[in-house]
Amino acid sequence: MAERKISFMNAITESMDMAMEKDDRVILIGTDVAGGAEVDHLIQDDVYEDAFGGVFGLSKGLVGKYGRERVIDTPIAEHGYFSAAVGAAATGLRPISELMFNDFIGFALDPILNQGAKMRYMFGGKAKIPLTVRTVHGAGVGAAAQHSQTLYGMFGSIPGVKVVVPSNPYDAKGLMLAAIEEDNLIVFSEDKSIYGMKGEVPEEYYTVEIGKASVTKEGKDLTIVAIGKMVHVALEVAEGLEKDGVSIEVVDLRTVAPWDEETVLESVKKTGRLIVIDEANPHNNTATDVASVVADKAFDYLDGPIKTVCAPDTPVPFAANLEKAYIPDANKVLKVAEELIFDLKKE
Amino acid sequence: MAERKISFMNAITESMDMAMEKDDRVILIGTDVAGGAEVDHLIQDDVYEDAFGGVFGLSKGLVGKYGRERVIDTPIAEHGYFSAAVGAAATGLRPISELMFNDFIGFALDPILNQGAKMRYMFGGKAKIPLTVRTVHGAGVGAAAQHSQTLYGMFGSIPGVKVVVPSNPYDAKGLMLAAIEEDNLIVFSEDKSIYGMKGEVPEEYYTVEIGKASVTKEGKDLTIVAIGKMVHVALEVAEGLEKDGVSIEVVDLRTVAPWDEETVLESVKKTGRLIVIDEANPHNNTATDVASVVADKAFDYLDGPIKTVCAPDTPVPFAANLEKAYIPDANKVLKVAEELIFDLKKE
Amino acid sequence: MEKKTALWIYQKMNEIRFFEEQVRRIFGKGLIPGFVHLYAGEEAVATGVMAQLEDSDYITSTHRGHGHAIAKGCDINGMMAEIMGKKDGLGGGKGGSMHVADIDKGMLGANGIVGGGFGLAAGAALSIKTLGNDNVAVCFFGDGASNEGTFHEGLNLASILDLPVIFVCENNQFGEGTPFRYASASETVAERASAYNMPGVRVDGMDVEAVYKATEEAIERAKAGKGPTLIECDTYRQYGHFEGDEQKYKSEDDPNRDRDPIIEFRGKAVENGWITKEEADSIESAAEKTIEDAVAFAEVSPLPDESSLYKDVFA
Amino acid sequence: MEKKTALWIYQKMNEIRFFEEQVRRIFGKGLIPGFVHLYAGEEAVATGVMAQLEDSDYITSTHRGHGHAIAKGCDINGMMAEIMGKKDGLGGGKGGSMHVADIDKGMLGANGIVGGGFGLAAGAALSIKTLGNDNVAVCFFGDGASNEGTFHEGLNLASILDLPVIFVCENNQFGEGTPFRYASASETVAERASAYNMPGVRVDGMDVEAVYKATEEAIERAKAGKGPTLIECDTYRQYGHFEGDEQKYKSEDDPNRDRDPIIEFRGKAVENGWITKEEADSIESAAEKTIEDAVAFAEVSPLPDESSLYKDVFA
Ligand SMILES: Cc1ncc(C[n+]2csc(CCOP(=O)(O)OP(=O)(O)O)c2C)c(N)n1
Ligand SMILES: Cc1ncc(C[n+]2csc(CCOP(=O)(O)OP(=O)(O)O)c2C)c(N)n1
Ligand SMILES: [Mg+2]
Ligand SMILES: [Mg+2]
Repeated sequence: MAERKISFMNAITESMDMAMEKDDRVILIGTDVAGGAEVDHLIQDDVYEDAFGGVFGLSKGLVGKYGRERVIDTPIAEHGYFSAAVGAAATGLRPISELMFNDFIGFALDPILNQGAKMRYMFGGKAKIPLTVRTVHGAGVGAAAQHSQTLYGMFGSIPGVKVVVPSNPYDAKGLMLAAIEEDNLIVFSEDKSIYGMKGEVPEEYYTVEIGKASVTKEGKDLTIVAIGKMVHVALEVAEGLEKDGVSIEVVDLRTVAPWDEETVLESVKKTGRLIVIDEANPHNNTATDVASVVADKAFDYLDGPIKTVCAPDTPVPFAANLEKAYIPDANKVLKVAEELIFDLKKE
Repeated sequence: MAERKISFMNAITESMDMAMEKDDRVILIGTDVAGGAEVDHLIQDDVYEDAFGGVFGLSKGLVGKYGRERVIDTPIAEHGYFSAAVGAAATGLRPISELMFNDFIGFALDPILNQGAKMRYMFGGKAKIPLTVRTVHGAGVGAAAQHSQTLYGMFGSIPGVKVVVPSNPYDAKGLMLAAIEEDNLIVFSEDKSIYGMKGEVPEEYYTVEIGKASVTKEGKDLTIVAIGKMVHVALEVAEGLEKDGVSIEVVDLRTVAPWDEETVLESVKKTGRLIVIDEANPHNNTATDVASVVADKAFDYLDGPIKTVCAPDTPVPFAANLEKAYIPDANKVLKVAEELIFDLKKE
Repeated sequence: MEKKTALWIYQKMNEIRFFEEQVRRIFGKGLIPGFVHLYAGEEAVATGVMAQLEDSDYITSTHRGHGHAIAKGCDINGMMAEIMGKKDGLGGGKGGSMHVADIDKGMLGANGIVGGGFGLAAGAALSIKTLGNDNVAVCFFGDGASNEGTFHEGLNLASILDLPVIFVCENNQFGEGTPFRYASASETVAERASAYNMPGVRVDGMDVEAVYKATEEAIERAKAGKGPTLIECDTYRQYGHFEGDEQKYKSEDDPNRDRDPIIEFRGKAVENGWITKEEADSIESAAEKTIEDAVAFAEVSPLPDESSLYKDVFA
Repeated sequence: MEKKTALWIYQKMNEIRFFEEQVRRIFGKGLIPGFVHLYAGEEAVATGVMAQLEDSDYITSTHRGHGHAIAKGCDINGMMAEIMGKKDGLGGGKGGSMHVADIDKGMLGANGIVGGGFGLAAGAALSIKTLGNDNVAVCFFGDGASNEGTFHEGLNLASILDLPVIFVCENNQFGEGTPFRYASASETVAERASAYNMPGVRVDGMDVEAVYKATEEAIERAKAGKGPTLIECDTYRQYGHFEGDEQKYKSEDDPNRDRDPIIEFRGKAVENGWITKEEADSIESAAEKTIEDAVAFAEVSPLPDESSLYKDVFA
């Protein structure tokens, strides 16, 4: 049987659909997750048509299938509905709450930082917060400084929050289903610029383990750890360097908090060299976190400096050429890799 | 002339007072920065007595001196008044805006993340945001999970924000005056558990350069980079190890974003060994950031793994014994240092 | 009011008051880390509301949460141990005064974040509605919290979704050291309800019966699917914002300053024949004893195991 | 209305409309990165308000900000270049459509964050008040933004401090695809003003004169130290939320759907003798030309230097 190929965004839609089908307690809440609430001509025989189905269209059709009781359009009031999602999660529902762009976290941080992430701990283990926060990060679509940030690292700094960043349709579906199954607060962060990317996705229900990185490509000379869209940059670099006889191992982190130390350390111990690619701004991000752990726990195995390739320490610029220069790409990684590869060729 | 000794908190009070005295455009805004607004018996001959002067008393007396037009009590509405502070800064005032506990950032992040930090960039250099955000971090006073976090690393991850964390009264005064002089958004984060610490503070107006670390103690075998209160832990460790014949260099980062790469790299190049102490939770924080830069730029000088000593990846617990176990201290640093010292003794 | 209800209310009022007096005493002795916000003086609100609730109803509370927790039926020994940071505390000593909680009792937690409860309560009500339960959620909040944006978002959301939630404002005239009349552009909190198309009632928060009745109506409305109600209870706190507060902002002529809701209720209850004097006396001494026992329990409870530091971050 | 004012208004209305039509056209050709939110249909609000303002007054704007920027006097060539991401843009191409700004003109920026302007405008008004200037700040916001907590916080703060600020709601009936009547528990935005002890007026936002007059009163009040006013302008957007929106949520019988504020104003202005037909015609063609020139200007403007990526993070 030929594997079915669907897009990254369709994989996510399908996973939400399956989770809602499977468990009545799963609800979806957010601004315009359906759209068109109370618009007469969008209601026919008690079935709802959506006006948006999410601004990116990822929840299209869900309100038709599950109704407005479970696909809840909210006022533009992120703090309010995120905090409602936490309250609902603590009392028996399993919400998926959508933050339209991760940049809007400035309006919804407390329900995550101080409530959802800490209730279980503060209450001595007596609360469960089965909440999946779906959000969208990343530059590349000309959306400028307030709609293009990469903030999963900020979420990842908070104890009590798990953060998942899928790089391909298969993982997106499996990680989303795993996230919804978990009794924890999980931020599921999607790179909007790869929504159209297609890949093989089984039709059935399956999960991908949260907390486990995947070795996308094996190699022996240099490890590139990458996150989300950056995995494809890593693969492009790997392909290029392979021609020069350098063998690259690509590790897709998949879960950025808590990330899979074991897989990363194992890879670096084998290759002795590490580059981490992260589209986040360069400080206090996942890349630096990975680098610091490796610099501690695999130091004796290192044959060269640890390199990180991130966005510069600036907001995301609007102009097309500047935005392109802002995002890490294969050229930038190759440039940074030179120092390591140079060492390599000397050996 | 004998130098005057005053407390960490008095140094901050004095610096705000001097800045307000010097420049009419400096205002202080926050919840209960004075307290007792419109309470008749606290007004005598048009002079105001404060009820709190800040919950920690750091702005005591300022409303009496500068009046309620410049020392502004706000409703409990952090987003509102932070965003007002940004608007005021963009239009001619130089506000000091107080976030009572850094933990409340969940109610005030957007004015920093998306407005204050980005306006200048988005507007092509045509805005100045001379705003000083005073806030308070740190565990150690039994204030539990929502009043004890160490979040300066989160602020530090945002381009367009400078973050200052003073470790002693002298720096507190000089850094605060420098912050208020700057035309940028500066987060000034104070560790509440060292408010009482005394130190020499000149009476006159002076500034300490933002962005410059200080080498608190010179040494040649091991560098300890530390932040805020952790500098004193570093000094304690240094003293202890000195007896074993190990010479420690202590670098007080002072500014955590953007931090002083030059001073840190120079020190590590000299000593070949590094420990970074940071009370923040262990991931995506300043310690890991420092470690990652050193693992890249000073790799060839390193004689051993880079160690970080941070709080565990948990919320701050309430119980006294647990809270004590949570905070990095000299014992924990010594334990971690062992591996490095061991190498050292071999030499 | 039924005798049973009056007895329950009087018991809980006394338990709360004695609890707070003891907390004050042992805090003064340095046995409690951090800071405590006492509920003394506001007992009529928690008990008046909770007399209408069942275990399966939810509440969200505030930094001043001891009274809510006791009235909602949280174990008093466990509360005292929690506040002292002991192993037998409701949260294993990991939360403390500001995070007393017991989800099984429908108590979703005291909250160190002012204005943190509006959405949480709306969310609990969303669970009730979605799961088809016949319950309500109650959100307690202060006058100061009414100026947080979360008030606006929570009330609006609850109203448009017709959620079974009741917003109970404890207007004790101050948020820390800032008078409500300065901080709020509206004269009352209740009048803001109209902006959310819900009833807003202002009651004498020193009068349990008034609170009790207003709550009854609000619950009826909520359970009939008509959505939320805002109840503002006019009250006063006996002590400072936190222990140690000089209270310079308080005035001789603050309304409610010289009232005590417990004394008032005792008078009314005896007068109306709900409770006899003897019953009242014995409730008082029993409550005092209950709290003394709780202190004794908490004092001998050990500190939590150090390993618990790392536990309960994730399920 | 004075002739001068009417001429100015009619010119700006036309410039805005032609601007948006051109933006729509070139966006369709793929010459503009990202997304654009068009102001077409709402011209009466920006021009009616701005006809009362001076350069030294401040405004905060929204994601739908082109109209505000033009009416506030921002350079139109610089705007078009900015929206196309060019070097000669007002922000050097680094901000784009959602971040058009010119602080020297008192335009504190379009804003990608819904509800981001309430506090900023209050802050600008705080500057005005503290520095003793005779100006006002105006905050434009949408019906959708009125449900953000920042609305509550901003209006309350401005009111208790008597700040010279005017909150102008552009109620175009929708926030993205969600009808205002669903999202808001209150029937109008204006009625919420009472919760902040300020006047709340609702005007026909398709009628420049109505907007103009309401603004005049609000400015008088603000400058007299009496504090803020909330003005709700009932309007409608001609196109989708952003370009590319299917607009499935719009109905045949949406109020204002078939009205055009520019045509209405032309009729009224000619009828009242404020403007002659000839003047109107020539304003229209001049405006069309101005915008065509702006497109030509922007098209030949180069992309920003790559080095500018790293500039202007700090002063
Ligand atoms: C978001 C947030 N802002 C500020 C504080 C600090 N704070 C704690 S209690 C309090 C006053 C609350 O006043 P009110 O809501 O009236 O409750 P009361 O203390 O009077 O019961 C403040 C400002 C906080 N805990 N959380
Ligand atoms: C804080 C925040 N939440 C959500 C959005 C996404 N968003 C952009 S415009 C918009 C609708 C705004 O509606 P309204 O305020 O009525 O303005 P209009 O678009 O109708 O002019 C939304 C939800 C955003 N930009 N910022
Ligand atoms: Mg109060
Ligand atoms: Mg709208």
